[in-house]
Amino acid sequence: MHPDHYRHTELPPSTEYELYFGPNHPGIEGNYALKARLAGDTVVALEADGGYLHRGFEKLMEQRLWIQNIALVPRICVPDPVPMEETYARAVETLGGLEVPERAQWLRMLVLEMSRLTAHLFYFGGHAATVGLYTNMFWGVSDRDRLLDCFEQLTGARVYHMYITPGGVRRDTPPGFLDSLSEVLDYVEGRLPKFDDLFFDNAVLVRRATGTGTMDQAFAIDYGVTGPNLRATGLAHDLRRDYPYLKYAEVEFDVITETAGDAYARTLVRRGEVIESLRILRQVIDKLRSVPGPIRCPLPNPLAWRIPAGDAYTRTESSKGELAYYIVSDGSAKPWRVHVRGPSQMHAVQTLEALCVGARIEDVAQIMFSLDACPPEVDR
Amino acid sequence: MSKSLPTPLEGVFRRVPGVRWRQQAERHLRVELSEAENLPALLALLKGEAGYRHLSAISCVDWPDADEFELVYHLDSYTTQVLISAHIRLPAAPGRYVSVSGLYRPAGFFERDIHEMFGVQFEGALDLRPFILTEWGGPPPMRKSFDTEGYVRDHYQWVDYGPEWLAELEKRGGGIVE
Amino acid sequence: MPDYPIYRDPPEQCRTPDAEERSLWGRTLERIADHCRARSLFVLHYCTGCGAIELPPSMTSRFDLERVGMQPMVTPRQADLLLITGYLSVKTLKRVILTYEQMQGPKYVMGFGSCTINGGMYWNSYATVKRLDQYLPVDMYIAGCMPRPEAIQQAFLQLMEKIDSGRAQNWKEYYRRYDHYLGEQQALFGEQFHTPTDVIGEARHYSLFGPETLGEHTAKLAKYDLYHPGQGAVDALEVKR
Amino acid sequence: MSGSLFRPLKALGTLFEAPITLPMAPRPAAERYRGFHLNDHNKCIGCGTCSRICDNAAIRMVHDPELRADPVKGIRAERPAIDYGRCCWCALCVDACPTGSLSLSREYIHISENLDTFFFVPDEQGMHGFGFEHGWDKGDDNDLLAHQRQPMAEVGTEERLGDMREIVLGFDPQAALVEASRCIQCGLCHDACPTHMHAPEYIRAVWEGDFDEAVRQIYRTMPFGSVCGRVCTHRCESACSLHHRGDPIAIRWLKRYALDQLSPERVGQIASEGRTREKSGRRIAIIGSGPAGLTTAYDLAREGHTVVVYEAQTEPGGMMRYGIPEYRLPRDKLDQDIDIIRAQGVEIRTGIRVGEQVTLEGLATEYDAVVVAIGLHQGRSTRIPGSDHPAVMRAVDLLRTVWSGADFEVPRSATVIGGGNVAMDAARTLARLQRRCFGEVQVHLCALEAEEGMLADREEIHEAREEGIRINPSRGPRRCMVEEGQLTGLETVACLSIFDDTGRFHPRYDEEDARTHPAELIVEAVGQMADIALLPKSIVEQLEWERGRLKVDNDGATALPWLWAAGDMVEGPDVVHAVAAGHRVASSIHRSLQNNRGLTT
Amino acid sequence: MSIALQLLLMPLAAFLVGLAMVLMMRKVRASVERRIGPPWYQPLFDIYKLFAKDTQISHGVMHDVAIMMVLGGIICVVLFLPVPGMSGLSAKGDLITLLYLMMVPSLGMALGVGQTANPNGSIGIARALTAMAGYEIPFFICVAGAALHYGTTDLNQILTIQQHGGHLEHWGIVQMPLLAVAALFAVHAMLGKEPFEIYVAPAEIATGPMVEMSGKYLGTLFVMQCFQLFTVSVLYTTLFLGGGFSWFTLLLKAFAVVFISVLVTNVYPRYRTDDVLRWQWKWPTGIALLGLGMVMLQIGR
Repeated sequence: MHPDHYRHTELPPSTEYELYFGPNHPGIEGNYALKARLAGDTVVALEADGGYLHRGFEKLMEQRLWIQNIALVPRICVPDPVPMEETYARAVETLGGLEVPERAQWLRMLVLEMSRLTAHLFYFGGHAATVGLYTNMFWGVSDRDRLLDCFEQLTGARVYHMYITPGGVRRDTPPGFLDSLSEVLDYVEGRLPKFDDLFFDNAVLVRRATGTGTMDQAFAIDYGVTGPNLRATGLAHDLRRDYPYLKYAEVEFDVITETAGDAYARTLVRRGEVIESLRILRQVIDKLRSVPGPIRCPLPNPLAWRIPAGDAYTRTESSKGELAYYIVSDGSAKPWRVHVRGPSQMHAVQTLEALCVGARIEDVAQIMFSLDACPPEVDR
Repeated sequence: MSKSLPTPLEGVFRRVPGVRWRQQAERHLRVELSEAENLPALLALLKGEAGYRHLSAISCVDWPDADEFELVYHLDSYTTQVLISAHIRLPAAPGRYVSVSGLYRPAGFFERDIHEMFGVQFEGALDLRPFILTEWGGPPPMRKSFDTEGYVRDHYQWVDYGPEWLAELEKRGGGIVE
Repeated sequence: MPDYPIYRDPPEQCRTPDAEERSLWGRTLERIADHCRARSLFVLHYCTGCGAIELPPSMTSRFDLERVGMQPMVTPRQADLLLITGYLSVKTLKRVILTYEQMQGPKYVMGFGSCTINGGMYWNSYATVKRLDQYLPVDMYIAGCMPRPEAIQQAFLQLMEKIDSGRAQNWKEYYRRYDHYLGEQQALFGEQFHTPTDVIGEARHYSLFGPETLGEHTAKLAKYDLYHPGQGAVDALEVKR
Repeated sequence: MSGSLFRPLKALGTLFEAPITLPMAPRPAAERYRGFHLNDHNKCIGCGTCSRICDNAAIRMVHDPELRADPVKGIRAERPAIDYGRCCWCALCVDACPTGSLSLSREYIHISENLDTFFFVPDEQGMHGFGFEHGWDKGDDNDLLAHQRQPMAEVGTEERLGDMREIVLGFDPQAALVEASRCIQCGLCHDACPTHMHAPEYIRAVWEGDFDEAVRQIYRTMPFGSVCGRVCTHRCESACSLHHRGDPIAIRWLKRYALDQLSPERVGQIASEGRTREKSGRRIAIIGSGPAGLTTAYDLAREGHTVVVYEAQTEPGGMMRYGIPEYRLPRDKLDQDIDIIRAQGVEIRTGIRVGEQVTLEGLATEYDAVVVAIGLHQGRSTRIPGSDHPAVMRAVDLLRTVWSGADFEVPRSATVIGGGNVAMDAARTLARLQRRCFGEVQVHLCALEAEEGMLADREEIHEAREEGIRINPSRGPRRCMVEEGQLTGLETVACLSIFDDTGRFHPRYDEEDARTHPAELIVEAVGQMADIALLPKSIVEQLEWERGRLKVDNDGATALPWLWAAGDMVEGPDVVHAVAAGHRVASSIHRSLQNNRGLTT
Repeated sequence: MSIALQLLLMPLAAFLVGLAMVLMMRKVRASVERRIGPPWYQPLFDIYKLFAKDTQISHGVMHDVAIMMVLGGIICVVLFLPVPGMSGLSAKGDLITLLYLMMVPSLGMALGVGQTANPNGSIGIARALTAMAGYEIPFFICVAGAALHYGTTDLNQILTIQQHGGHLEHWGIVQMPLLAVAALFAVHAMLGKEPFEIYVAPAEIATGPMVEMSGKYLGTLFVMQCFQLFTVSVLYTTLFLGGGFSWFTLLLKAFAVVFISVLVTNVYPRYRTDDVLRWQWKWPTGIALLGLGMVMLQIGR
């Protein structure tokens, strides 16, 4: 049909025009929007528009018991949920003075690194898809799925594990789990050369990603950039090494850095982290074979569990960067205030806005994905 | 109180009046400022002299009983590697403070967020337009005075299930226990 | 377990297709069309919530939905199936409604997970809507938080069955009961809310006009002079084109 | 780095590989998958913990009248219904389920256009009756409930034997807090309690540190909080849902703890809240100042009626004062409770025995209503040879003698016949007296029942043994041995069984296995009965009787319109039942008075 | 065969072959991605479904006209392309006519998309025209070279020359290998495949020209894709692979051309717009110029 109500609007002639990216746009990671002002193909200004995934987590958490919140937190960042659980649990433990048993600490590291692997594999796919290399996405997502199977065995769910609880973890490993996980890790490691062929060493990708969204170290620090994005500018800062939590001080791993600070460097850092994660995971598996013990410290009745008044700020190195929770307790059964500081809050708004200025329109999506911005983390 | 304060910090804390600090956790200092207006000076000194170039977050806490907002600035240094949380308190009315986004760029996001969620005004902030709650008509939702459940009840509907088994049960005198 | 048993709605719970007067030729074409529609579902590449995370696995190699003819499509114009993958914040809902109206009929809506049914995890959140069916006619719901790819797959298969048998006619409800849907939108977004799509005009054009297409809520559109500049009365909507 | 234009072509090798796509059929889920709920209805007690732990208010309890309900055992005819429009499959409900009846299955597909199908009551067959296996269920490692009771400090055996001090010391604040925190607020205790105490509410108040509120909740139904906090038979604890997999909450001790935290004055203030100040002008007489009588008096006085309690003994309290040993119930605590009742305007006239100083007929004319709550103060006898000897006493008499402070010659050796709590009280009282007089204990206790069948509480038996009492289970008394007019001992034979095949009391003995227990005093603790001498014959004839007990209706009303009866004489010995009966009688009287119905002439 | 019948059959055959090519494209892609891929009827069902949409949105008269231009243009191309047994209108026009006609769909798209007023569409069409500027130059050089080599622009004659004697040595690819290679690159870009797929680019401009297309409009584009695959591959076969004696050999060769293209497309990301131009003007154009030079040398000899 021909809708005859369309009112034709004459716009003043301009060399600049506006283009909406999202929220419904395949070049946007998640439900997020960008409003670009373009001159020709070049972005003159970019404005991020979030809130499409806002659920009011911080308010919801104030209304739920300490234990109930373990079900809520993983949903804040869907592709990498475990660091959310870990950071929350550690904050509660700090406030409540709970001691996490050793085995539980190793188990937590296990799921944390598994989660990092899944997030990075997902990321490779996402980054490749923004430049039209869908094959890599199909490979990455399916290989990630093998790890999700392991998650399912261990935690009973593929995506929302809700496995880490303040004081430890919810269940011990099922029989045979460590062996099947080792197999999957070998598989993932065996797949890496194939990803190299297809993706990392692909001349077209190198051409597109090199020099895209470049930031130098000073810019990165100024804009609060953290995680792999910061390491891609040459600063070897990793909370796992610099502020070690759990048993990270007892495992060997390298902090991967690159110096170029562009989309390609960021991808390479993540590739390196996949290898380091595999290395950590193998050490953790060895430990788990020998370290016995309880997997949770005794907890009070979940319905009547009060945490002493106080505040705690805990930080975790998630796959995307520095993830922090600021939790205030007034001594009651529910948190008084929870503030979630997701790394993407820095990456997806000001940094993205700044990096896109002067970029070509075809690179906006790539820049966003190369920052591995996670919109639900921004919106909460 | 721990005695081992990294050298640059000692000097910084001495130069800002009303600073009280204590070790909150391992490599985590809790700093309280009795006068809120001294905070920018403290931040400037920390950034300039102690290498605190990373503003990790600004958290806001509503204390309705005291009629105050607490602002917590979490700072980290890539060299000293001691986390600092600086606490200040503002009267809830008028709920105004100065922006530190000139000093720390990330403050731009956090101040915008706090303005949106708590209604705190930051003078000189980069951008205080709504970001998340662009479609929002209610009061700042993170304030303790905001009644979420009441709001939800007024604006949305839940399903009123009527499955067959429930109808049968009600016929027999049973039903949902409220 | 050799065969994984799967629950299906008893057929009487589904609506029967409208008994339309059509020639045999027309009916045959429609029958083939339904078959093709079922086997060629273009999914809108838009994920509203957490469900975004289980959709890539469903669409990619391991569960490969192209096997049954499904492909992601980038814009609402091209898509047949709108997936509401989880919670809808009010802000997103507005975009979803715009998107839905841009899609061309027959179009289908599928609700993923608890959040679309009764609010799910966010049942007491100030920011998300609790019931999807208040705002859009929904064809199918999947239980889960999140539903696994297999569940998603089965849901698509069941939706295909439904389309193939001509029972997936819910999209017409949006036209027939537009007043109701507009009312819900206005309750949330304010009385002056309107979308650029002329739903009423389309309803008339495609003979999808129903007794509830117009009502007290659509009357407000005329009052706000949205559809017919200059005419401005509710009667204007009744003017035969 | 510039990459290679040709290496990507190596990826085309997958053209020669088989696809990794899985078959269309859904895969079976992992062993501990969190799918749809399963619930074993035989194990489920309808406590509703799942619905309270649920994040999302996704679980609602539904009442099904066809299910078995048993408040005493702590079973409600309710089962959880799950709303899959809310559920997030976190399995906290499973982890928190006190019985372990709830679990999640490996079934994960439910697709429907009908919203009503997303709300259902799970059973063992699962959502669609396909009988999927258990996924995430109650393992050893994921239980969220604390199953161990906080230890209760007690006075050591040596110290406590020397005097009558209270054995149980009560919780310290930390232990009380932890114990209170274990409560999952299911309210099964409330259902099981004869007087329906608001235990979940006061436990919660204790946990919150709000003792005013705790006492307020206790006084809603219980004017004898301090007493019941010590000697209650705690049916609540047997019904406690935590009892299925661990120790029940120490509900009794928490009640005691709450009351001990406040000064008697503050307790009195709280108890007086909500009392009617206007006088109704009605007068009620209550015979007996035990828990039943005083509870009736308390309730009626709070309603503004004039209440006079007649007590034969010199002090009020009935069995609480003259039956329960002081080491279990310190008298100052009893006095505290009674003082608060007095403060409501109840007048207690002690030392007045109805039938002697005043008559029932007299009361009937003077008052608008009369309540008989005279308890069971007459002991039963074994009637074995020699039981008429003066040194053979009934336990109630012994206890009354001792606790009223009357003269009593402590025997060097004593034997108690009976295996109930009264027998224990008698034996342990004697043990203390012997210890004080002679420095050693020589008390035997002969129970007809075998050890495991003994009616006394386990801890009573345990503590009695600690105190040096020799407990002889399965001994049937044969005769009291009297030499030269002096009682020397009790001869018992082994008891093989107590009941015959039809369940009637008919003990069988092994006459060969006879034994003698030395005894200067023999105490018979084999049951009590009411002393109904106060009732004139004319009235006795107008009343209905059943097996020697006065028959009353649910509200305690007798066949006479002005006469009510309550307490042990109606229901058997138990403080909390007596309190419950007191409430019922009081409200019945109050109703009758309001309706001006069936009162005395 | 009467010309009227040919005019009916040629588009039909082209359409069916095109459908099969689309299917192959999707199957190969699935295989590279390690999955099964669509069933055989999928391309047909997609098109039928799109045409059976109940509601359609048109953005104006130009939008409607343009879409007919797209379809009409591409059908015309088919009619001018000789296939075994049917020469259609090829006698009435030559290679030059064909090349002009092949641009009609793109221009039609440009007109139609312009009216949808969607910036993504406009950017897309701008990119499509830019890409055209990229690949048309080497392609024209190749065609010119071939025309020079064969000494004619008549496609039927070109076919006859190559099929002379039935030997490989007369094929364009043997005679003019450099031009054939350059033309293959250009054909790849013409089909809009990665790394030269710049005008659909879902992640960048949301499928560009197709962004506002729905129902029949999108269906028409799908049909056009079938025709396009057919025409481009058959044209290449005609120019360089000796055409086909029979439908069997023609299809074999045409499918091979498409196959190479779809293989490559799945393992490369897309270039930026300027890179596409740079690449096309550097490599294929350079090779084509070299090839042209060789052809000239051959002729001169």
